[in-house]
Amino acid sequence: MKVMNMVQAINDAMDLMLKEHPEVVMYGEDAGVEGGVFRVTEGLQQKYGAERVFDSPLAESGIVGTALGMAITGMRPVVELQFDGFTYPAFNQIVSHVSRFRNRTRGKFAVPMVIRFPYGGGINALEHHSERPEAYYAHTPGLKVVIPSTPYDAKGLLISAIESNDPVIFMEPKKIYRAIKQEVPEEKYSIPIGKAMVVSPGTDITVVTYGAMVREVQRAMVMAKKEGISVELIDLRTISPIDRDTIRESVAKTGRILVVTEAQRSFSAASELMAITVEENFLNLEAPPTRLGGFDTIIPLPVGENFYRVEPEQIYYNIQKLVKY
Amino acid sequence: MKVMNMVQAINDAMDLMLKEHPEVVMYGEDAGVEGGVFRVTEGLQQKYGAERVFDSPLAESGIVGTALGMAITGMRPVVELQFDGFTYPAFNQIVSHVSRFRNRTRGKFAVPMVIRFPYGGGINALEHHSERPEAYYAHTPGLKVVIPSTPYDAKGLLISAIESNDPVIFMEPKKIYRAIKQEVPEEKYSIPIGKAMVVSPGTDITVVTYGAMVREVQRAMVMAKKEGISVELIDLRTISPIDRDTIRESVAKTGRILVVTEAQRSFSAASELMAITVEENFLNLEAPPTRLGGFDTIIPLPVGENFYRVEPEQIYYNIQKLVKY
Amino acid sequence: MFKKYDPLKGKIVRIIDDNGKLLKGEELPEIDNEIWVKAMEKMLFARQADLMAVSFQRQGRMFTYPPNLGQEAIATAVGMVNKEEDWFVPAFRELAGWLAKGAQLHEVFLYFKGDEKGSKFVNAPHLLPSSVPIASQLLHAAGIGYSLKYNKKPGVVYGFVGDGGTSEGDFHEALNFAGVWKAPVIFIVQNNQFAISVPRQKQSAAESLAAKGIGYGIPALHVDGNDIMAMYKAVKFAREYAEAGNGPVLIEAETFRMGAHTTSDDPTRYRTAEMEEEWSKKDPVKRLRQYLVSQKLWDEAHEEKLVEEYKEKVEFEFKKAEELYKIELNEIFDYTFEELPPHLLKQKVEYENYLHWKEGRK
Amino acid sequence: MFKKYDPLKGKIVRIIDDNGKLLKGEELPEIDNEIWVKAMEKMLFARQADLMAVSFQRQGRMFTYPPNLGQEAIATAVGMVNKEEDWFVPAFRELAGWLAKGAQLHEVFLYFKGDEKGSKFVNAPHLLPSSVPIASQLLHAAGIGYSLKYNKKPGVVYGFVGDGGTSEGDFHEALNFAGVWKAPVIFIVQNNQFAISVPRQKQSAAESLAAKGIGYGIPALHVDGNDIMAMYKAVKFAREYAEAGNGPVLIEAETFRMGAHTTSDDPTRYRTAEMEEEWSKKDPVKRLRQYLVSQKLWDEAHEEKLVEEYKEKVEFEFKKAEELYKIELNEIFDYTFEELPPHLLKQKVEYENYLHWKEGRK
Ligand SMILES: Cc1ncc(C[n+]2csc(CCOP(=O)(O)OP(=O)(O)O)c2C)c(N)n1
Ligand SMILES: Cc1ncc(C[n+]2csc(CCOP(=O)(O)OP(=O)(O)O)c2C)c(N)n1
Ligand SMILES: [Mg+2]
Ligand SMILES: [Mg+2]
Repeated sequence: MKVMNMVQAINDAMDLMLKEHPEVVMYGEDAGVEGGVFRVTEGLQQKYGAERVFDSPLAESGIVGTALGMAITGMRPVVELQFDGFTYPAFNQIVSHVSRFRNRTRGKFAVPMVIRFPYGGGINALEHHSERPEAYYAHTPGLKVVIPSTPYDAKGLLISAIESNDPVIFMEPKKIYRAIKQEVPEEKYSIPIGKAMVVSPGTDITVVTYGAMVREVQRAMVMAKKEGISVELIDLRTISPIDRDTIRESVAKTGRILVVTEAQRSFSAASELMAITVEENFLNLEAPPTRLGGFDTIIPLPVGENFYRVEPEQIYYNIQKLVKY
Repeated sequence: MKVMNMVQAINDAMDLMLKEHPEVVMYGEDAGVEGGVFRVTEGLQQKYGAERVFDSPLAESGIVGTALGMAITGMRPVVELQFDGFTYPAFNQIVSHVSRFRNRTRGKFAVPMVIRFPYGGGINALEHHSERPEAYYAHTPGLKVVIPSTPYDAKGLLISAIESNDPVIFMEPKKIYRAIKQEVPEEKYSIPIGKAMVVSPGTDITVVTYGAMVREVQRAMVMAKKEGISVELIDLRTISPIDRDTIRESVAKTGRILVVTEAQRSFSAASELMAITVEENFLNLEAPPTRLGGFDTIIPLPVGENFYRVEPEQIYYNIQKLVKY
Repeated sequence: MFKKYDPLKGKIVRIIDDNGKLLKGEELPEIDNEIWVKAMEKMLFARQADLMAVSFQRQGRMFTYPPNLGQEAIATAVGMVNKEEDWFVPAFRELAGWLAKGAQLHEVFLYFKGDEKGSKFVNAPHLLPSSVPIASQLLHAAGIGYSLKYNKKPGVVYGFVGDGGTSEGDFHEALNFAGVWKAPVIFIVQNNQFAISVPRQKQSAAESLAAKGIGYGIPALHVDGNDIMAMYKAVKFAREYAEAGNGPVLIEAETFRMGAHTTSDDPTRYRTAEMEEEWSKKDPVKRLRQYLVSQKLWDEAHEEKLVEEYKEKVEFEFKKAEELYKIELNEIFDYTFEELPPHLLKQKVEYENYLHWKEGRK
Repeated sequence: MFKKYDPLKGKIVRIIDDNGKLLKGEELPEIDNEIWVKAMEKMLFARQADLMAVSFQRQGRMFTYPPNLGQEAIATAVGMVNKEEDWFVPAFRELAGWLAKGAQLHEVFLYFKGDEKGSKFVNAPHLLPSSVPIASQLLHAAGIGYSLKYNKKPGVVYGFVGDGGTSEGDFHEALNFAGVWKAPVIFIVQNNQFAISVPRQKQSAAESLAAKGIGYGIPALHVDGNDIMAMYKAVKFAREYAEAGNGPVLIEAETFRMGAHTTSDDPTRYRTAEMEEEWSKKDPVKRLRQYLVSQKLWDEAHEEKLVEEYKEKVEFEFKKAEELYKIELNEIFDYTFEELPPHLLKQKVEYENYLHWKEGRK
């Protein structure tokens, strides 16, 4: 096995898929010659040619809408949008078409495509470069929404996404693009979409999170452990559809749940997780399901990100409060 | 007082605002000469001239983006998007600019504009004409989101929206555009944004809803009453920001809450209301907070709308289940 | 052809005049006259279906329907040029084209009655459904164009849009992508003078919509869309050009929607009777009829007989649509994803429980 | 001017050559030579600020910054033509223009250090902040144009975008709206040959970006953007044309980004040293310098002295930015709405409780 960071693991997944499936193509702004602004597609054009991996004009609706045309004619496009905040110009194509074409045509046309983009905050970026748009896409029927938290997961989930016959929104936590290194098999493997993972079992409280926040929760768990609190950590992996079973079983055991997200908290994935918990575990609950996320303010520029960002200590603060409840 | 339906009440509000504020202009596709496809702006161009009420090219991003330019230079544009499903091409302008310009410029530029559009299902329309996009906009910091349920409220809320110095997304439940008639004062009055209304007090269960579903809940309440169940009905009026106080007080009394929405249920306004309830009323709850909404499927065409639409009997079914819980 | 009819010089492709007579300096396309007879039949059939659709709607047997009346020559000409390998990407006002591509009329009726089965077009693998969000479909056309090129498949894509649709950002992005990719796409703007109530001049200050091509390096033709011969000539030329690998072509087809925008629209609110009358003189069916009559290939009695036949056929197809018009709960759930995920199963089961309870109360 | 320099005929507005010499058949703008000296000073200052910004970034004292190097003539020319009543709608690479419009350099630094205060431009009421979502700002420019017209106010709007930005749907919609409204907007495309790594030819198959104007009925000029005299002439003409009520103008300013796209970019990945060298011969500062020297209005010693002054000034402004660079929790909450709504107050209080707890643990 090779030690890889998330950028390398994603690149590796795409490399394998390009090799295995001639119907896979990849494009986006700067995705070809340059290999993407985060270098995630680096080397792929050189390896597979400019017909299969290429630069597109600067137009996100165009990127997604043309990919749909390819997908319904037997190809498997994997498109890159340059940042989370630049998925919005493509919103109409995603919500009105990508998610609906199968249903609209009663299964005549499937839409096997992946829309990948760097996700979330924490890199001291300009405005619109630190968005957390998962709730928009998770609220949209017909889309699967995936956010990996490790190189290993990123590779396995992306392979599943590319081989899925449904469209997948694949968000890559940019803060940990290169921050976590891990042994990753060089061969093909896949991780199922729609299944959460119990990262570490525990008994006092369930913490559900995903993406870059998994690591932050793990840091909080070190503090909790010192105080003798046993945390069960669930990495959601797939935001939609949510794996209700894993959450239910965990909360049935712990009686307490804290949801941690990077995103603003209202009308969010955190809201949904709280709703699911009361639906599934009403009688088990020993404390109110609680969410911890960004404020419902505009995401601040770097000078204010420290206030906005959920930090390990803050996660621990909420854990201990809930356990004491 | 005059008896008005919602179309007339909204028209009346706009008429008053055009008269009172020279900085108000109105435009949208077919909004001028024709008075809009639902005739909501009927007669206004004739009365105020084509500089103030006019047809725009067919481009929603264009409509919203230009309105922002007007709003930050002292005007108060009220734009019409033709249907709920055609707000998505404007998503980037709404989410990346309209909601953020005040914060981005630390208050130098305010964005006093209203984006109005017909909302929701129930009129046997083509695809994309029966969308329920409130969660997308409510999840977006910096926007206020309003959905009236009566002609009286529509007028008072729209006047508040037009006079607000913050951008307001104003969704008009098209199913009841002409279905409810009511006495409406001809003079100016306003209803505050951000306040819910207790439509009818009750003791056994709180039902929270908004828009066209208010009437459906009222129908269910007739069935409930027969069985001796006392329902407290709350019309949310403003989806964002949600009036937590009114909900908290009600659930503190009833111990039970059913949230009814037209929209698909996951990652939705219903999820948020459930989350709020556990945050505010955890210790009062006598039954699990419950939501009833559309399926998380693509919204069906008319042939399937009967299955998708939440009907009074179904609301009653949930009420009685919760009360028995 | 692009030189002879340069839209930037105000040139319009037109072959027969308003009375079906060959214009000076023009030539008839080199095809058998019999083909025009067939084209006439197709236009007449589409028109009959269209007129009856409006009346079915009036009878409350169908929901919103967008009449094609007056615009039939455009999609009919595309149908004539079309080859099986070509892809057809509709807006929503190209009935004759859908039929040429393999749509069954009852499917069309099903769609406008509000039944998803009507978008499946089971006999037409290369036909996309109507696209409601204006202009969004042109990007799909560009993508299909790339797909054909990438897979070295023969064929071209016909992407339709209205005059109003040229204002949308997606129109721009689609033409730009297709231009950069040199994708085999023929973009056809049905300029019927109005977008619902908004006249063409309020839509864009461009002198012609064909002029927009130059912004994408795409050659364009401005065509009299009510002259089926001109349309045929333009589309055929464009098809050859695109299939040969030269890239996309933009065609602005000048026409007029003689009916309402949809069955819920009232055109008297925004256009004059004079305008309608003026355009009725250019009716494409009338023009081809006059040509055929002058060639002794057509007569009134024949047409009357045909129309009677067509009425029956349309009636038959509509009945079929009415029979097929129904849905089971499953169908709402089965196509959101390839496989039903657990949360949707749960929602279905809960709903069935409710239905069961409801049944029990009766 | 639109006739003489018709972009559809391949004409480009250019007045001085790469060595600052007047071109045959061209005339210098009729303004005092002193004005070119001032322009030179402004370009030099902007360049100095820009170069130092890059080095501040390298020192880790600033985040991402998009260098203007090589493109200064464009925004400087706009600054020369600009009147107080005009509005300036930036993309993000027009430093000299922002300064001309009243931005203080420390505000610019604050912005690129990631502080919202840097977008307030307290002394520049008619200057908008940078717009990150490419091309979206052009719609704001069109709307401001309508606003000026509606309110019968004098002035025009300058809306900036890059070559890459012309591919976005919002570019299209903005030009189309402005065209229909005959709004007084001057759209300025800084065609610096690349959108990050993507060369102009991959962006559009159009022969020139100026050619796009015709699709909106907007007259266009294709200008040598490294020739400040040509830029001045074009913008001045456009301003008069637009202010007189004739509607918008599109200017394609041909230039070259001599630096990286931003401080996180590495241009060697996508362009050759030859290309860079070729363009360095056309450096706009060099060209104006050569002109001024030939007129005996400039010399090396003077420039050196100025640059020293500028360095100090920039250093001073940067220090000021560093001093101002901070934020209180309130500021995050106070500008989402005009008044703080209850749910945000609740979030703030909860957060303060956490901070308090955290403080207590230490
Ligand atoms: C994105 C979007 N906006 C608005 C509408 C509503 N709408 C339906 S048809 C139409 C006018 C279309 O005009 P045009 O493109 O000229 O086509 P025509 O109807 O004349 O064939 C409008 C505004 C829509 N379907 N999609
Ligand atoms: C909508 C959107 N998509 C992508 C980006 C990322 N991005 C920032 S600058 C840039 C290239 C812009 O190129 P161009 O318009 O030519 O301007 P230049 O940078 O050359 O001045 C891109 C793709 C963005 N900011 N906004
Ligand atoms: Mg039209
Ligand atoms: Mg550029």
